[in-house]
Amino acid sequence: MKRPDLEAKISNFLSPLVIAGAGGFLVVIALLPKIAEMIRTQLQSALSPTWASVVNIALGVGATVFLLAQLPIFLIWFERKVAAHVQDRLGPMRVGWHGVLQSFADGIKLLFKEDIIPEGADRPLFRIAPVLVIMGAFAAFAVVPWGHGLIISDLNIGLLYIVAITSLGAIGILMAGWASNNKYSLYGGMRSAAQLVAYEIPTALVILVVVIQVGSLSLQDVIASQSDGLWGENRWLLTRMYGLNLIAFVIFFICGLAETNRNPFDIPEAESELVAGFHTEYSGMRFAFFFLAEYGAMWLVAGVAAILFLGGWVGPYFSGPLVFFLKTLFLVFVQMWLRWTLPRLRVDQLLALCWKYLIPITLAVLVAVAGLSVQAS
Amino acid sequence: MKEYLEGIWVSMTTIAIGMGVTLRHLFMPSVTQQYLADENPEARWKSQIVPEGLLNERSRMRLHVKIEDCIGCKQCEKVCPVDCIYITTEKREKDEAPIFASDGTAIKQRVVQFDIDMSLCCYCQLCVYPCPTVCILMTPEFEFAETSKENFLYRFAKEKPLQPGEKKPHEPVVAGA
Amino acid sequence: MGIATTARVYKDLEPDSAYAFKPEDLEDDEMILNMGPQHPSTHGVLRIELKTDGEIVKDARPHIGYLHRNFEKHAENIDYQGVIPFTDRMDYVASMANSLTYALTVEKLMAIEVGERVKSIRVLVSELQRIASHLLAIGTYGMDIGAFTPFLHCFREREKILDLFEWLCGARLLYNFNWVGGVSHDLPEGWTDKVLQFLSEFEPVIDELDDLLSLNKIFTDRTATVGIIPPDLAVAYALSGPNLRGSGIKWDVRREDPYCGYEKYDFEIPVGQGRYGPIGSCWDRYYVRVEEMRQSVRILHQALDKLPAEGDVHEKVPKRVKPNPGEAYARTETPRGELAYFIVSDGGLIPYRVKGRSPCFVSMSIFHEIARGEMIADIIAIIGSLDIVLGEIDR
Amino acid sequence: MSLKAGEIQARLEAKFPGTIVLAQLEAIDPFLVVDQGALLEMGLSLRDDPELAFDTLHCLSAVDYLKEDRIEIVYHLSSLKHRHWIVLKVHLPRVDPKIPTVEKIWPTANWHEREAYDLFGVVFSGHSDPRRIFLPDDWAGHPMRKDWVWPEEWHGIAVKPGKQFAERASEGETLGVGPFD
Repeated sequence: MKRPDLEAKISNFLSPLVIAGAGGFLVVIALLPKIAEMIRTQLQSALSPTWASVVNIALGVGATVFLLAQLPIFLIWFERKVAAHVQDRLGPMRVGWHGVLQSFADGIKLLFKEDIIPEGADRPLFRIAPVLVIMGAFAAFAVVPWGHGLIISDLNIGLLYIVAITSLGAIGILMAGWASNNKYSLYGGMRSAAQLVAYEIPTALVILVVVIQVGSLSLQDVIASQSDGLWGENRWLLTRMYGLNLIAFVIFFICGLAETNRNPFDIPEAESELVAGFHTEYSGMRFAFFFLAEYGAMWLVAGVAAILFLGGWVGPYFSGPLVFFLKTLFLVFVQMWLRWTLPRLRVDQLLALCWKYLIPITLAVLVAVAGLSVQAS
Repeated sequence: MKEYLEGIWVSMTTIAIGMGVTLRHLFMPSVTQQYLADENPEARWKSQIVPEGLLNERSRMRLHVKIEDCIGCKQCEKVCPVDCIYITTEKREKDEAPIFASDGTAIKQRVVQFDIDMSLCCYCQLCVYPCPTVCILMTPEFEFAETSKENFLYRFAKEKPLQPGEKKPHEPVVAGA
Repeated sequence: MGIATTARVYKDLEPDSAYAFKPEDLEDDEMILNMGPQHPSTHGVLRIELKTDGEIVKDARPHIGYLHRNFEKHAENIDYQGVIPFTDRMDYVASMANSLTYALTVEKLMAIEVGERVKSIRVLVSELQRIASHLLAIGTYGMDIGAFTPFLHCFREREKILDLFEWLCGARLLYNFNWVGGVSHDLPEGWTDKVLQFLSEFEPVIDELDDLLSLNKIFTDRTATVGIIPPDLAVAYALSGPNLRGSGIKWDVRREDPYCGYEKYDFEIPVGQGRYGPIGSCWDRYYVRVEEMRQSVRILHQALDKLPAEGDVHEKVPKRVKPNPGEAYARTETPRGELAYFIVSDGGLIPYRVKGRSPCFVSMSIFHEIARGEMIADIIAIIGSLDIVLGEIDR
Repeated sequence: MSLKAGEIQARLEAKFPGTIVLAQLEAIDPFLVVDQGALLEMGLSLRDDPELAFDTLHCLSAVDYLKEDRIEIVYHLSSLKHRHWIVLKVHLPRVDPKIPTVEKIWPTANWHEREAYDLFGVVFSGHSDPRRIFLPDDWAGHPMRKDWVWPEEWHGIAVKPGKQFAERASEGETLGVGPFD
């Protein structure tokens, strides 16, 4: 059989599978509360309470990791399609129906690529760095609620945990930059460190704005305080406080972009200046790790923004994981939309934006919100 | 303070305008023409602006030589700026049957070597103009990738040099007939 | 620091004096950063040595010649007509302008005056080429700054011009179209209508480009305060084209030393205004290009109106290009500045000496002056704003 | 206001008597051949004289005349202010050509002079960066000289073009494809 024919056959066979899988995925997400409830009752009847909760958490972790491993595959394809159509192109079209298999093909290619460690690199650090980066991005999902009771661990300091654990990624990036023995990588690492240190502050302050209004650091409590949907006493935080929350949301979104190193804040990898920044020297699976981490972090930032300001899994007409999924997907789309619209900031402008604009404005919003909250109570 | 607020305002508005542009383009039809999306070879010559079927009218791609028409004048070899044409001729014997190119020019030289090294060709079409019998021309054929560089040496000559003692047949041959 | 010492492993391959900066000359906290020859935004194989202190560039040294093929030596070994394909390959994104300059120089040497139709056709193609080249410059500049989308929007439009050229002469990039004494092909039927169609489609795109990139706050912040070339420095370094006009000097060869009948066209010469910062910044140079595209559209409209209906484009093409002994120097306004050829003839069939005065070569020689003290990200912005093509620098 | 070449020559002649060796005012581009000893002062005066104001060195080229046994350095000067032109030429011997640099007068000469050094071997005394510009530093000879010969190799890299496929084929090697129909 000729090779093109074989390829066509494979892709014709696989693309319906993938599309059906995606559809099934959405159905599973929509039915997730029911499924989880079913599993929980089954476990409780079959096992002792301790084992039941252990198995329950293990299943939750497994499901989340599975989700996080699949999401980037979809998001990469989605981003490429968004980028292409913004630019009047078609994007990937070859592998499968409208290129749905493209990410799989890329993944397979990356798997088989040679794993190169440059001469003179700090080998242990070089190996640890991608793991740290991906860990920082994925561990935060432990406290992200998908629905009522659909959370791996409802920590009472969930927001603090997220702020803390995502910082791990920056250490990974700094490590990667240093260990590569490449000047461009070093610059990328240094820029990333400066960026992270700066943008942690407005992020934390904006989260404080929410915490003041909600009175809790637990993400489920944050959602509970927005349980009325679009209208009503406990409506989404975005529309409350005379627009102050809107400013807070925008700032959180900007900081989120900065923390995920997305354009216009992608200076650590700035492909036109630093070649590829901190991951210049990475190849194969290690490079894929950085890629996965980036899309994981995008999803995380969008998800947390949806939880804090858009009511998480609480929707105007119906609630559940699907609502959360769609909200997050929309915010991720906005991230992509921004990326394919805007030029990149310079490193000093990036810091100036943070120190001169975001922090003062956030502080002002924080004070105003605090005052209004005191008045209300 | 005014500058400060103005800066924020300008950034917000210009970013919003830019996002408007990109959003509009998101829903505009794309202009990509997929390579070989259509198995019809004519479809490869689609253009956003040039009417269909006209784009390849004057295309300068692969060189081709109608060797039957070549009179061995070596003008193309002389004019080639990158010396990618190599021609060797020998005089046809007086007693050989006269042959003619398709435009009636008598062929007095036997072209025993007409090599074009397409890996050197710079596609300037300068060789095409001086040819008196219009036998060297550029075709719109653009897919001629090879796995070995040596295969870019196109050897057009059909006749072999006359060996000592060899005689060519006396049949009159008219090219293109 | 480990990085500084391992930088030069291939010591025996590179002679010492090729390095402008030596590691042992560095002060504390300084580092040599080699940008290029393989770098995403050095627009080819340009290598720049940067002496950096953190993000600040203390000194910069461009190293050119990676694409050197000694076009001038080639030219001394082929006939006059055969040089034209080589001139096409100098500035390979504006070939029409290059071969036009060469053809004009030889025509000056041989005292050939071409017909009106040929002149109009040459104006048409060189203005279309200017738009195409500026689209490339603007698009890649956006990409250097980090905006990817304008790049492809520009390329979408550029593709139309290349299609028109392909229809006209069969090649998309290296045309061999302007000959000594004429042009290779007459305009195909319907070509002018399609140029008009392109112009009507293209004009809104420039405004859209303004919205998407030129006036964006991030973009202006990135470019309007860096890479300042004061007018006197620009003149001292003999800059030309948009780089000179970006510094506020109203100088355009099409106006000052007209060729191809440019004196008959009504157009403005855009200069840098310093709208967002000092005059002569990267943004000014960039925006001069955007404005020039608008002016090119104007010229094209006029050229289409004036195009004589009849005329043999091969009328004045000499049978043998064999100028009398002598020398000629002619310059034109190419998209990148003033390109000039200096041709010495000894009366033979091949030129005795051909020297190309390439605008990019001159633009690049000012680089170290304006790069000093800027940041690494600005280096990219400056290189992009000079709009260099390495094929022309290295020749 | 712009001046004709003759007027420029007259001005220079008055200021630097006897330094203009030859004036060709009827050529396509009128040029003056000047003595290289007076080049620097003449350049300064050309640039700074408000009537002349040649603020731009448009091009600097070298031409190797093998038969006449000389190298010419050609300066194409133009003035943005007065919009006039002049071509200066300096004759140098082919052996060991030396000329003072005009880099201090027109900074743009820096790279042009490096190019002339690289390709012609003309030494510009006083140049701030007298390195080759295109070719590797240890390249043999100056290739734009008319009597330059190809070196065989450079650091083990063959420099001379080898035999082309067609030449090999005509020598009897089986290469290439064809004949075509």
